[in-house]
Amino acid sequence: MIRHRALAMLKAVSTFKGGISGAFLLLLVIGALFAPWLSPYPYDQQDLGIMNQAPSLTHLFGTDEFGRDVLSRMITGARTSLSVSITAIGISVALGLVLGATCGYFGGTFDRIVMTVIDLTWSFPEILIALMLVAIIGPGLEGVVIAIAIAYLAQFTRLTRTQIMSLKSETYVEATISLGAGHAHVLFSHLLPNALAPVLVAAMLATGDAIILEATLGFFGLGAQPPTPSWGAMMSSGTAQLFIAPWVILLPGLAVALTVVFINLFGDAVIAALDVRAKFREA
Amino acid sequence: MIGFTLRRLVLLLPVFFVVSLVVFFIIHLVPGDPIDNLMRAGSTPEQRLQIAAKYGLDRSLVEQYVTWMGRLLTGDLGTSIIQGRPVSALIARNLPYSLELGIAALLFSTLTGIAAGVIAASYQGTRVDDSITGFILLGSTVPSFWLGLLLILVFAVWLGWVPVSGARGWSSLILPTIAAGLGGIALVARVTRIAMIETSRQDFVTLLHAKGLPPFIIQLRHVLRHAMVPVVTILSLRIGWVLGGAVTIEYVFARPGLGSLLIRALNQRDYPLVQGCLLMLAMAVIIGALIGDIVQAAMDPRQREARA
Amino acid sequence: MLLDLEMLRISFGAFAPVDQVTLSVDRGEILGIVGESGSGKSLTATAIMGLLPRIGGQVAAGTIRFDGTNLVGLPERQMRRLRGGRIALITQNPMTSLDSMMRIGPQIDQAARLHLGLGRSAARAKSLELMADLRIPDPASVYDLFPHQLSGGMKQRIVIAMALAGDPELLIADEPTTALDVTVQAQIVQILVDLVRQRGLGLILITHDMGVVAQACDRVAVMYCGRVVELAEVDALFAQPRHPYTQALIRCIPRHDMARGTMSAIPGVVPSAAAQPPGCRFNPRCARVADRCRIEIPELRIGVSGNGVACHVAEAA
Amino acid sequence: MNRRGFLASVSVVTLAAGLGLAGGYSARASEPEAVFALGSAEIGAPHHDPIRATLLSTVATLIYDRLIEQDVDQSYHPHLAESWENSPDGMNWTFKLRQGVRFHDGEPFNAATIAWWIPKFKGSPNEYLVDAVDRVEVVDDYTVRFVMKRAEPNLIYNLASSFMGIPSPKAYDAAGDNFGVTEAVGTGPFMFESFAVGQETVLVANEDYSWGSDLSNNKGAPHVKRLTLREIPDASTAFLELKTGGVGLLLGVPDQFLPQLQAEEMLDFRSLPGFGITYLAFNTRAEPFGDAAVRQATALAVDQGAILKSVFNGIGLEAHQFLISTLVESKIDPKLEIHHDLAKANELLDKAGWQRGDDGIRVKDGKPLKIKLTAQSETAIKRTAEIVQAQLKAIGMVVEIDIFDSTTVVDQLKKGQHQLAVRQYGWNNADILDWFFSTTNIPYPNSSGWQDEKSQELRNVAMQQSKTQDERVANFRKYQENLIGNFLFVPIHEPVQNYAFNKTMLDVPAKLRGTQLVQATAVDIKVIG
Amino acid sequence: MSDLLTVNGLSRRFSDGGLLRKRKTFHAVSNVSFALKKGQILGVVGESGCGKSTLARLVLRLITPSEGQVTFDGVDMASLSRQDMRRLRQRMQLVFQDPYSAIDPRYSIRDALLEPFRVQGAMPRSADETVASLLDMVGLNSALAASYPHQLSGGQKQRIGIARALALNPSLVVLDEPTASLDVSVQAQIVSLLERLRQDLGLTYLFISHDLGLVRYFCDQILVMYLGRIVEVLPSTAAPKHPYTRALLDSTFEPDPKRRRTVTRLAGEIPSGYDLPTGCAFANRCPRVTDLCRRELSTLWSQGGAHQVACHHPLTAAPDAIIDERSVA
Repeated sequence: MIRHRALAMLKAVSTFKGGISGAFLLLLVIGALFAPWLSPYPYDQQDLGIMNQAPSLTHLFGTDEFGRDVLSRMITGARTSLSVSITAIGISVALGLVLGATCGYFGGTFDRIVMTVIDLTWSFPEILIALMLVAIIGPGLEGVVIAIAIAYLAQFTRLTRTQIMSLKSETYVEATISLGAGHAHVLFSHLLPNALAPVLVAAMLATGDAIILEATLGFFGLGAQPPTPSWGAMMSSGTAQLFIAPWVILLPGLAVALTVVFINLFGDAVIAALDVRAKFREA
Repeated sequence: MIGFTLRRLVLLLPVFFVVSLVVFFIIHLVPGDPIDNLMRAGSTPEQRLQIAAKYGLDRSLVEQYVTWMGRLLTGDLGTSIIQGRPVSALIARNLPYSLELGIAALLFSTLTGIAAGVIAASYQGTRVDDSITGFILLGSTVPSFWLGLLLILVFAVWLGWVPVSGARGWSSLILPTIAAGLGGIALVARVTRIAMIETSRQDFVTLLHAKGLPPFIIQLRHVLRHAMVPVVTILSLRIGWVLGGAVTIEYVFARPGLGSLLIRALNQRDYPLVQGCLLMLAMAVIIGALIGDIVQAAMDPRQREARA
Repeated sequence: MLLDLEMLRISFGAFAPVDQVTLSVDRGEILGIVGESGSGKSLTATAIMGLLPRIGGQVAAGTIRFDGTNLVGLPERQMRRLRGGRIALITQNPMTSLDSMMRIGPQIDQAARLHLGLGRSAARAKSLELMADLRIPDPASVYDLFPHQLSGGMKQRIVIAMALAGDPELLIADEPTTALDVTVQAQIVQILVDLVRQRGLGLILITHDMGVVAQACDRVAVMYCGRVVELAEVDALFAQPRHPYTQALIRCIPRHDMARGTMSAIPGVVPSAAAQPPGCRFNPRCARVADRCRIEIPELRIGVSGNGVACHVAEAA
Repeated sequence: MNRRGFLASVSVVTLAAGLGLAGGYSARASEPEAVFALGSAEIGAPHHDPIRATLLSTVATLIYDRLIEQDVDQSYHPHLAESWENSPDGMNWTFKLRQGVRFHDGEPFNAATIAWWIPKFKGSPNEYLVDAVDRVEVVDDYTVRFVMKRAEPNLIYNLASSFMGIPSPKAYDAAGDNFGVTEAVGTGPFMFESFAVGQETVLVANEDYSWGSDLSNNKGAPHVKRLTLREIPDASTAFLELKTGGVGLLLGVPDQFLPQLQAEEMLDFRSLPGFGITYLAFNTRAEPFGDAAVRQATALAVDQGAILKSVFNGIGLEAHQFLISTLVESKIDPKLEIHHDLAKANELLDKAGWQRGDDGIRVKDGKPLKIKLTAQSETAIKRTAEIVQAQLKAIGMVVEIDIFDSTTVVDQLKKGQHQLAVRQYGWNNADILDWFFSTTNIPYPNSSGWQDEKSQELRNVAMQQSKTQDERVANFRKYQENLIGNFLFVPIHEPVQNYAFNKTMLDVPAKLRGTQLVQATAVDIKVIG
Repeated sequence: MSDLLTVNGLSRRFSDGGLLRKRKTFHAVSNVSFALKKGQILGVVGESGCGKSTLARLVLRLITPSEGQVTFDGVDMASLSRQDMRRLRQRMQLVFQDPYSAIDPRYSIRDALLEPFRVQGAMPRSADETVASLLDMVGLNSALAASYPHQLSGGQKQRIGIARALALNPSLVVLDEPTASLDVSVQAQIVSLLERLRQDLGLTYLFISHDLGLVRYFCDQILVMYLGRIVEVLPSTAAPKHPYTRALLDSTFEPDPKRRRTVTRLAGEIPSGYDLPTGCAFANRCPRVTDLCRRELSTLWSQGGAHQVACHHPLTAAPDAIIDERSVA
């Protein structure tokens, strides 16, 4: 089974779109992982003598309002933004899989109640949910992570549930039951592994959205606590900055846009390779 | 059909109750209280207590809920603590702006999204498809607050075609509509495109071609109709977003709206106002989903039957 | 001849799943195309309808002559005029062949309005008449129903009505009864046969069911792996099948009068499109295979009787 | 460019031209009109009723007149009160009212108005302003006497507050809850036309106006005949509106935008002295700030100059004591002022037993010198926090920043969950010291938890035993000197108020009068062209 | 020979609706009784929707019956605990109609064939050997063990399906239209394989099909179902006596152009399983219908030997033209 998925990945990467976007994302992840070694300067080193300097050879991406190196901050920011969105989506997917699988497999009243609540959270503007939750949970990345996780929970729950429900009627599931298998075996050996592919692809695409949501929450001053940089926090570090030192705001914005575009392209390539397009529609 | 609608409405009652519980208590989970926002230098602790008593904040939460619910059943959402005006009046004042922008953005993203989806699906796998999908994708990757500022810079400052901000007349609605709607285009286009492609693979479409119908008629009159079913689902789920999702846009374009009203109320812990806004949003969302179901049933004769 | 296919070759990129197909059908005649899945019978139908580009294929060689006009290379606009007008299609699965979101009547009307230029009420009258002809009870009320409100057999009649609405001369029925229960299948086959006899239509009946072939067809083309292996009058085919494949095919149909365990099977599997054997494509499974069969592709030679076989061994015999 | 591309671009241009025309503003050429954008702190005022308002915008000062106006130098000037007198024991205030003043609805303004007005505050959030007044006595049609519960030299300050605009009694009682929303009637130079909450208020000139205050050159009707005050929350949007002519004047410009403003040829700005202080607040009940030495070291480690330069673009003043510099009470003994002195700060910590570790972080009794700095998400405050964080590193203090929304910050302070906080207040009276440091105000607003007999005694003298203004000044100076000696706060910055306008559209007097740009200046502003 | 399987008064109803909606009940299987002897093949034939697949699942207790009793090898299945039932499943297996989705696409053939052992917690000592012998048993090359389902043809997949069903040495195999989605040439292979396995392993089959011709060829005894009820039980060589069975037989085309015939059309439509008529369900389409049929349901009554029919007016034993042909051939 692992071979099956690895093959699909290989197929995805071998396409033009998949290759380019895969390479970019790989570089990004490497950059984020090795941020402290790759950054030319410490991300929090202030030098008020060189505030808001335009990009130059010493500071490739310029400096910000405290004279900090924007490139270093962006590299470290990638770390924050990526880990926030990946953790959040990870939590969301894990919860969504459990909830969705339970609802889809057992159905009934439990299903109906959970889905009503889930639908409510789905149609509620995610920015409002996030703001509300961050207010409750408190500042810092944890709040943002949980808020994003909950904002996307509905999507994964629904997707998993639809998957499980359609898989449930597959002949091989009945075949397994007729062999004498219990619920656990059916769920964990057949249903979940088969439902996983589209959920994972959806998770990947959602990671892109989560980066944007993190940025938007940053706009409201929520999320990474200074001096920790995140792309979102950098983009929203006072809109006046747009006129004084546009690179401080534009470059992280560009990074967000590029990352999301590449995540989407890569996701498309994976969808094509796994041929799960049809399953997407059902959700 | 009527039976179906009525049944769904009756089922809303318990949902309404649960929603009211959540809506009432959730704001109390947030630290801080509204009274401090009423106090300024010079006011005394006694005044604090007076204000608390005036709004019933000195009583237990359960008691407060019962009072609130009692009033709610008579249609009274209470009075804003900070603004001192009936919550319903405040919502009524902000709602038109949210509706104006929300509907404009929804129409913009839906129509453009469907058009883009149809074209992309018709040219599936070609460069046309790729460029449409790519362009739309690009538009949806930029956070809307940021997009709003850039749009202002380009179209209002450099080109001077439209006003920078405000909510006066349709010309001031153009940029916010684009900024708020661009993200939705990608979603609608994606769903439309996939649904179109899926539908055109079905036997009945082959048979329509076999009848000699011109392809564009088949696409628009038959395939699109089927593809609209999932699109309607998405749209019905966007009702909440139409009403309260454009907070950042409202902020950047200096527009009033429910989203901003709610955020401000949230920041000031204006309990009745937050509760009122949330309840209204939640009910709108639920009713939106219901309308979506009904529209879907109306569109699809099979569902109409199944649900009758 | 109403329709004449000569050496038709259909290609999808580098693959040619259908090749060297030659067959014909005349007015008032029922030609059966029989074969197992992957034999290319449906693709042949798609090629005649000019719908190959929709699924990414094309006619790579050969001609499709309809009433003297070669359809290969005919501009799409002209092809569209024929489609649904003079040539009509009936598809396999009535459950999915109708637009589920549209009422029955207008779906039947479409072809008449498009090809015969009828107005709304004239088309409706024609549709009702057709429905009555096809023994659909209470046509006027069925006209306003939605597809899901009808049974499978009824739907297939609607599909047939749809095909007839444009007053076609040639009808292509692609497995019209496969998805139906036997009792319903019998009715539908009967209807099709009656149509041909009464209206003088040409009918190409594509099926995998030898029973249906025996019951309905005048002449039969047997296809295997994209080629016609035998073309014959129906009586001759069943009485004296010449191609080993045809022979085997007839032998593996269960009959109640056979003793259990006496049914013979064709050994092996149908080769995939990507792994066709050289020579005769049936050679790995053939009981009478000769050396020549493994190298040389046998051609379909049609004799004066109009019957023919593509087999080195059968010819030699 | 191929033909299709060309066609496309032409159609875009045509479309744009159409939009441009439609989007233009239809100014009524005959009437001079102007658009102001309210400052960010004024946004979201739900109504223009001064009595029950908690948030009131500049609009209120244009619709309503006050008895007394306060100037930049904190001096008091007559307006609807022609003169006033306080009895020697401070228990009676007598006001002579201006004659011939009429409300917008034609009702006369007289002593009866005041007698109706003051009791209206009972139970309102602004009650404290006239708390000390026991009752109002009508002496004659244009003379009133306030009989006091206690001496209150500060009453005059309160009366100059923008919450003390006087509404028309008749209209007020008739409109009920809708007063200030659907209508607002005062005696001011501008009359209420319409109000869309969160969006804009439209005012028209009161042509009958002839009772302008001392502070204005123009005592008659305002030059601007139609004035729209818009609410634009995002500073960049407001700036862009100003730049494109959508707005003529910004009531409040964030400091970060000033360099941009200066760069624009057609823009200009005027400043007024500050109205508040940005400072660090300690929680003396949370270690390590219970120790005065640590507080002092922290205070000395903060470099106000660097913050002024980087956070505030050099605009405003460094703050070295707690009150705004235009208040006389702010002139304390210079030796007591808090100035940057890193060496002394380190020395203090060394002495207090905080030893530097290898990583530069100080440790005492095995505990690292690690503190939480609470701040709110507003840009200037957040940035101040960031720079303070960097500066405190220099004395071996590790600072973690926690950003909350403003209400949560208050909640934290109230519960004493903070250690150090970046705060900002806006108040132009020395009694702010009492508000923040009186033991009666523990836990909030005295969130530093300061409890000290000496301090409280000085506070009581300043607040309750000052009979005259001069006495009051002296008492408050002493009180502040005591507080600052205990290092209860670190003054950082005193912002100035900046008002930007479009030179090609408006003529704004070179010298602004009043504590803020309000009525006094508004009536003098002219529309160009 | 003893009865391996006894079914008594088995019924299954499905309801939907409920809260706030009129409850509708679908009668999938009604009052079905039969017995299956060890080593025999019992055919169940009927058109779509007649309840034959539901019956298969009821017999295996994959669906719980609304009423009635299934006794397997002397044990009433309803009396078994969950655990015992799971163990009993080893002895009764199901082969499915659609081989294409009968194997988890993410399982290799090896994994799929070992799953029965894993599920029953009895992994064989030598997994590879077991897989190889199972593949060999159904006539497949053991090299296929490493492949995935999508790499196999339909016929090969159905062989895997059979091998998996036989892995645990069952006594009873329920075959639910095992060849319906296969080509005729492959159908012949599978049917031959099934026959060989039955002889070699002494299996008992419950064979479900819509193809009367195939059932008559393959089975010893045939149950004809119509709308959830058994209308006729006949030995495969007997002539049908129920008008429905007769109609079914008449509708089957012989692969012989000499035996063309004009179809006697059945009038009317199959009634919905939701609102069954009180009398005989076939009444509205039956050429021999009388008032009695509409009023009263006939029980199965013997026509001599094992032949039973549920009809008030069964066809007489008088030889019929079509049935005769067999003797001619």
